[in-house]
This record gives sequence, C-alpha cells and structure tokens, in this order.
Amino acid sequence: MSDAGIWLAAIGTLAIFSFLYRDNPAYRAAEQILVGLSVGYLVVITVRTTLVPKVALPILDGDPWGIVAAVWVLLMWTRVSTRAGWLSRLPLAVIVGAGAGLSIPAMLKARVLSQLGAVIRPEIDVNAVVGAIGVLATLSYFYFTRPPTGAFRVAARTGTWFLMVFFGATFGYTIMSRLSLLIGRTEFLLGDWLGLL
Amino acid sequence: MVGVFGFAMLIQYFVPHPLGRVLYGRVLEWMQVIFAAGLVLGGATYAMSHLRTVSGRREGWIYSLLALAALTLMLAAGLIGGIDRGTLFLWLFNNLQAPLQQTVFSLLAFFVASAAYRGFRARNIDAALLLIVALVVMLGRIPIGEMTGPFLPDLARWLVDVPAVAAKRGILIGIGLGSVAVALRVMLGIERAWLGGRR
Amino acid sequence: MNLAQIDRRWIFVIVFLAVALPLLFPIGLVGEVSPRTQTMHDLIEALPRGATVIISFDCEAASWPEIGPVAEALVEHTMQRGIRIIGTSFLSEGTALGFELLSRHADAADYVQGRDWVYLGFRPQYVAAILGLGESITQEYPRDYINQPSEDHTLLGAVRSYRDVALVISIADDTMPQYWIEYAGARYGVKIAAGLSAVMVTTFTPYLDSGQLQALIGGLKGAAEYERLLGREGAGSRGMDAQSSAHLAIIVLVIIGNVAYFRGRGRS
Amino acid sequence: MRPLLVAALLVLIWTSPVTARATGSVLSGIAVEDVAWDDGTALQIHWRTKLDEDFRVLIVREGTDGLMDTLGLFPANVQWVVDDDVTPAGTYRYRLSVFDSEGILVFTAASHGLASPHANWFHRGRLGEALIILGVFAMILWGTFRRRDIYLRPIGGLSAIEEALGRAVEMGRPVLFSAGWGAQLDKPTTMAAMNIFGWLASRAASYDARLLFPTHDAVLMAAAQESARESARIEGRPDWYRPEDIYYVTGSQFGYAAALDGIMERQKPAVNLWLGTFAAESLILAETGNHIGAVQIAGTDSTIQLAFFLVTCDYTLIGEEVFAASAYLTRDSMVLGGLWAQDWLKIGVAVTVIAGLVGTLLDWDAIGGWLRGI
Repeated sequence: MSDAGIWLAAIGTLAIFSFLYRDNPAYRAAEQILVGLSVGYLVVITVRTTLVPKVALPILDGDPWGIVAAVWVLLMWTRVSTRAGWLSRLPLAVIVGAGAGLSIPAMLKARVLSQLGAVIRPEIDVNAVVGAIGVLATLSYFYFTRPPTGAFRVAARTGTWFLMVFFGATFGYTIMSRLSLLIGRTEFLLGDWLGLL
Repeated sequence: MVGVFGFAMLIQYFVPHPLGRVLYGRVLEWMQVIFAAGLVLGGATYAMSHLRTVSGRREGWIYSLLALAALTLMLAAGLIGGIDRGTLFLWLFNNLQAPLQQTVFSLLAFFVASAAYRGFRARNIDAALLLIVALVVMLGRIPIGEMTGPFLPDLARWLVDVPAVAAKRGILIGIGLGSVAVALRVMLGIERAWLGGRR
Repeated sequence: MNLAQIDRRWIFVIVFLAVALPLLFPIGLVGEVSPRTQTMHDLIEALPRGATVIISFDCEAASWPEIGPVAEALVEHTMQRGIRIIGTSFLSEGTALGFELLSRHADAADYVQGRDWVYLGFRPQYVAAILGLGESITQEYPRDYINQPSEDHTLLGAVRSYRDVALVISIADDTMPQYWIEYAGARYGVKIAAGLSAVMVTTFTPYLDSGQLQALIGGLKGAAEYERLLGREGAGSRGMDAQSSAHLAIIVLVIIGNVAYFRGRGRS
Repeated sequence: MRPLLVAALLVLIWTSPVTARATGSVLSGIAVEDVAWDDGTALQIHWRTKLDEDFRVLIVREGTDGLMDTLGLFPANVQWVVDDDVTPAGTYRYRLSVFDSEGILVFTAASHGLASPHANWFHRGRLGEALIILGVFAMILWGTFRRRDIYLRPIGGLSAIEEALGRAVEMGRPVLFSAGWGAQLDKPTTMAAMNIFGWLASRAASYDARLLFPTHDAVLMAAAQESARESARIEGRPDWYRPEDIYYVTGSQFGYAAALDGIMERQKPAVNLWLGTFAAESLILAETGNHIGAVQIAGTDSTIQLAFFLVTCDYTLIGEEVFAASAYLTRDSMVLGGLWAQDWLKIGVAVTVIAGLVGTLLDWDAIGGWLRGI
C-alpha cells in the first residue's frame, strides 16, 4: 500500500469512526463517497462481467438469444418512463415466478429433508436424543393454529429455551467475530498509519 | 406469467431431458440479465436523485455532489481504464472503498457491546438463558477462559454443537415449509401483494 | 448516575480501550490449542512433500481482518512443508487479497511461480467453476491471473484435475465451503478443509461431524492457535490479548448492566 | 505418472497385434446400456469376470465420429462403470483391455454393436422428492381452499405494527421499512416481506403516514413502487404515493448500512420495520434505530441475525413467523388455510422424526438413510 493510500484509508477510517460520537459532516462525506464508489464499482463489474458477455457480445455475434436478453433489459429500463413503466412488471414476473419455482425443491431438500436426515442419526446417544427433542420442541413453538395449553404448552416452552440457547451461542460467536474486525482496523490505525506497533 | 415460469422451473428439476436443461439455462441467464439491468437502472436512479438535489441546491447538496463525484470517478476508472491490477479502479477499491467498508463493518464491535450492555438483562428465564449461554461461549473461546480448566471450553462447544444446532434445525424446517407455502401461493396468484394487488 | 441509562458513547470508549491497550502493551496470551486446530495442522503435516493443494480465497474484503490471519497461517505452513499451491477465488474481492498474500509468502519461501505455485484468479459462476476444475484445470482456466497461458506452467502440466490434488482449502467468510463439499467433494471425492470466520463455525460443524469436511479452523482464535503450532507470533496471536480483554470488558459491562437493572427494579 | 502409463499402453493396444497370454475368455458378457431416467449423457458398461482386483481393465470409448477417449483403468472385479461424458446424439462402442498386476496385457475385447444414450423426461432418482412435493402441495391447496375459521395464537410483533403506525402518525414522523441487504425478489422470504409491505402501504395510505423504503436492489425497488402505487389507488389515495420515498441506495452491504444510518439520524423515523433477509448489517441498523428511539419490529429467517434483533428490537418475528405474518395481518381465509396446512405438515415432520428414531433403535435405518441419501 502506498503512503498516499495509507493516508487516504486512515482519514476515511477516522471519518467513519466519528459516527460513534455523533452524526457529523465528516461521516456524511465519507458515507456519501463510500456509497458513490460502491454504486460505481457494482455498475462497472455488472457491465463488464454480465451485460457485455451476455447481451452485447451475443448480439454482435448475431446470436438471436442475445436479442431476447436485450428485450428483457429494455423492458426493465421502461421504469424511467411514467407511461411505459408498467412494462417492467413483465421482467419482475419472470424473476418472481422462476424464483418461486426454483426455490420449492431447493427449500424442501436443504431446509426440511436434509435437516430431518441429520436428526435421525444412525446411532443413538445422549446428543442424538437432545437433538431430536430440541427439534420437536422448536417446531411446536412454531405451531400457530392451536391454543398453547397442556403438554403442547410445555413443548413450546421447551422450544423457546432451545431457541434461547441458540441465540445466545450465536451472539457469543458473533461478538468474537466482530471484535476481530475492530482489532484489524485498530492495528491498521496504530500500526500501518501511526507506526506505533 | 408468474405461474408459467414458476411451474416450468419447478418441473424442470425433475426432467433430466436436455430440452429442460436448455430452458433452465436460458431462464437463469435471463434472471441474471434482468438483475444486471436492474443494477444499472439503480445506478441511474441514484445519480438522478443526487443530480436533482444538487441542481435544486437542496439541503445537503454538497454531499450529493461528493457522491456524484465518487460515482463518476469509479465509473470512468472502471469503464475506461479497465479493472486489472495496477489500474485506478483497483487502487480506489483497495485504498478507499475496502477500508471504508471494513470500518463500517468494524463499527459492529461497538454496537454489539452497546447492545449487549442494554439488551442482555436477565428479565426472565428466557433472557437469563440467552445471557448465560452467550457469556459461556465468549469465555470458553478465549485464552483466559481456557486457563480455568477444560470445563468452560467443553461446555461452550457442547452448547454450540448440540442444543443450538437442534434449535437451528427446528427454525430451518419451519422456514422451509413457510417458504414453500409462500412460493406456491405466489405461483398460483393467490398472494399478489408483492405487486400491490389486494388479494 | 443511573448506570442503566448511561450514554452509549462511554461503552464505545471502553471497548476501544479494551482493544487498543493490549495491542500497544501486549502480554502474549495464546491459550490452549483446540483439538480442531490440531486436526487441521496434522492434516497438512501428513501431506507428502511435493503434493498439491488448492487454496481458494472465497471471502470479501470487509472480513479480511478476521480471515486474513487464518489464511496467512495456512499458507505459511503449506509452504514450509514444500507443498505446491494452486490459488483460486470465487468472490471478486478475495481475488486481489489472495494474490497479494500468496506472492508475498512465495517470495519468502523461494517458491517459483509456475513450478511451485500458480494463481488462477476469479470465476463468477462458482458452481460451474468448481465442477470445471474437476474435469480439467487448464480448460476451466485457460489463462492464470496474470494472463499467462496455463499450459505453460509445469505445475499444471502435472496436476490436471482434482485427481492430482491432495486437499482443497477454502478460506471463507460465508457459505462457499458448502459448494466445495457438495460439488468437488461429493462428486469428485477430493478432500476439503476450511478456514472460516468465527460466525460461520456453527454452520459448518455438522459437516465436520459427517466427515464431509476434513478439518476447519475458525476466526482469530483459530489463527492464534495455529500460529502457536507453527511456533511463531502473528496477527492471530497479537489479536488474542485484545480479544480476551474486549470479551472481558463486554462481560463486565453486561454484569454491571444487570446489577443496575435489578437495583433499579428493586427500588421501583 | 498414471496418464503417461495409460497413454503408452493405449499406443500398444491399437498398434500391435494382441498377444493374449491367458487362454479362454477372462472377460465375458460385455454389454453397454443406456442409463435410465437421465438427460441422455451416460452409458453403463458391464462385464463379467472371475478376476480379482489385481487385474485392471482399461476402457476406451470409440465414437462413430472416430474420436477415441480413455475412460480410465478400473479394477476388474467392479464389473461395471458409468461413462457420463457422452452426448445423446452419438453412438458409441467400448474396448476393454485387461492387464495383470505387472501391467501386462492379457486380454482385449470390444462391446458388440453400437450403443446410444437416450434422454428421458423424468428423473427417477427424484421420484421420492416429487411425491413429497406433490403431497405438500396437496396439503397446502386443501388448506387454502377449505376456508373456515381458524384459531391463531397471538404473535406479539404483529399486533404492534398497527399501534406503531398510529404512533408515527401522531408524532408526524415517517415509518422506515427495509427488507434487508440479503433480500431479492426471487426469494420466498422477500416475497413474504413484500406482502407485508403491500399491507403496510395500504394502511399508511389510509392514515396518510409517510413510508420510506430505501432498497439495495433496483428490482426490489421497482416491485415496491408498483406495490405502493397500487395500494394507494385501492385505498382511494393515489396522491399519497411518492416514488421518491421508495428508492435505490446502493447494493454494497456496508454502503447500504451507512446510508440507512444516515437516513435514520436525519429523518428520525418513529417506527423501523426490519422484515426480510439480513446479514451483518442487521445490528448496525437496529442499534442506530435504538439510539434514535424508534419503535423497532424485526423479523427474519436469517438465523444468525435473529439474536441481534432479539436483543435490540421491541418485537422480533422468528423465522416462520415472518411467513405467517401476511396471514395474521390480512386475515385472508386462503392464506390462513395455508397456515393450517403448514401446521399439519409440521406434525408430519415430527412423526417422521419419531418414527425414524424408533426405527434406528430397532436397527432399521430406512427413513434416516433415505433422507441422508437425497
């Protein structure tokens, strides 16, 4: 990293950190620059890796599919007009429809069947039993159409406890992860920039 | 339209015939292209809204000018200069965009602490359980926790591996069923609020 | 002063000090090496000299402070062992980071590009790319990251596909190792290991159980343990003091918060 | 080394006359069959032999176009191999050569006639999944069209939305909605979030509350604008709809988080609704929201982020509750019926788990084995 680069990065870092004190012009400036850069970055990457190879090049090669792709692009872009804007509902429908269709087998498989397979273990030990009870109890917490009474209520309560253990564990691990990031930025400020480390 | 594409994509999963695969490939490509077009459109909307602010000299127009400058710089660098190593595009990315992003990400460390301080109250059994598990995991994964013996690290590992995984599976199964139901209703046109129709 | 309503900026100051002070005045905590980290170390230790591994940088720049030390330790160990490396990346931002890391370590270890290591670079459609590498590496990547024809590299002359690869290590801050497991592992039978950010550890533990993943290390703590196995200090170990003190600071804060809460409730 | 060896042997086979050292047929019944229920890119080669694994079979594919390809060297006793690198239009013949443990060629033969793979219209390996999907569909449709009064256990966060809206109107401050940085219109969670948004838009229109929805995805923005405009029209308040309140910010995760922080600090929304798919930005958003004193209602299927929402927000919808939300809010009998069906499916899941575990105890792992297999 060049010296100019380090200074630039350091100033930006401090400007963002200043938000911790309160919202201020330095933060707003850094925020707007970050957002502007990131929009530019995404547009560049999108144009260069998707629109050029998948739309522009096929058209230049005379591939009719390229024209179909171009039509979708244009339909999407009708949004800028108030009169033709409704046409953009067509590409939206493709996304929603195809997305729904694609997700059904994927969801059932990855989120339901494979998880069930993992619960039903080939050997049964304490952990397998705790695991199975946890899954059943959590499911009963998500049971909506029955008043929580009797044994059902007990199961749902147990479910919330399992949920709380999960949330607690995630929280602990995530605190760990996030602190690592702060450690990295602090090392940059104290070490790379100020040379104190 | 939604239904046609939906069922076509669903049935395709069970059809190994090459015709299905060709169709599948095309639709995936269309989805990519539509998303890409949306991104460019988003960029344009973004530029337009800032342009309006600047030209109207509305409050904060100077920031909008900065945003526009950053956008233009990145676009020009990337579209004209290319995206390889040693280009202005990557220099901007490495020295400005990436560190800024990392810094915003690291703000989380502060927020996580503040959230823990205010949110972690043992108000009832549920909250106490959440609190204790989080503390055990935090202690179990640092050297100081390990110095107290193997109990804490082992407990932390067991909590993560057994009950937490069970709860996660329960949540996933519920989400899986819920997603399928929503997807099916959308495909059948029963649920249309995503396009503003009142069902 | 009502502790329950304390200005959150005081908390920010405490957290910052808890991180910065140990960095300035280190005490050198590293802690025990967990069995998981040991497994990863043994796995690389057991590879024969001259074997080839694929190291894939499947991460974003934002999480590099956490995942970078993990990558450093793994690359360093691999090169110490004289194992050849093929580098790839399936997330755009990881590409430049991986190249920089590998070139730096290669210089230090006298690794010759093309013979001992090759960096292939980025591919957007990762599932297709992972499958493609199983058929032919040079076909999937006709040119490497610095735009040289892959055929020219002696390393890729000998290593054609997963059949000649001893291990794939995915350095990831998200779910990418899952695709390596599902496509490269399940279909081509190549061994997979992962270097992860701490948040992802819970996600991949089940795969370790089932043997689909050979080994995993997670987060700065994993990096610190690995550095200890390598017998050196590094970003991971340096970070451990800060990590410990920050965890303790947060734990103390939580306790104070609860005490304040219960006292406030007792009064009212 | 192996590729070189194979290549050398290949040359040997095709250029020199075969010197079969073993007498009689060590390999018989060579047959090539189409692999059923696939996309027509695989053939299965069978042979019969009494040789053990010390003997290896080199299989070479010969296409009618004259192209030759080596499949590889296989232990003789495996007796079958699948070649999944053929095309549906092609016709193929296979030559099998047997080598002993020292690498000496002992026998060679070709398959009789030509084989051609066929593409099929159904994937039999996925029959089980197809039946399950059909079952699930039947259940959901039955619930959907059955229509009758269904009890719903209360969910805290949802009743709070209505109150929170009222509060925003009283205070004259906007309502901020976000479907998360992970939201994309092709994800069911996002569809569910957009359903809630549609309901919210019509409520906001009728109260004349301002509703902000900064998005990270322009497709989502387009859908949300359509939804808000339509809702306003149905409520009879077309002038309420303001396209500039539903706008694109950036697709970059922390750029998005930074921008929303800024919006919250400056516009001071009375209510924040975080409903959808979130990643690490969740806590930045929720903490800032907390700081400005907004009422926050969150709901997500992103399991990792739930912990933060739970700690920072006033109400949190966990996982499936987000999907149930549109049923709760609209009280639409068809959507309610779907919920009823989902609950019965959960009972099915529970029965499967119990049956599977009892089966395992009795040394019968068919259910678990099948589930792990797919």
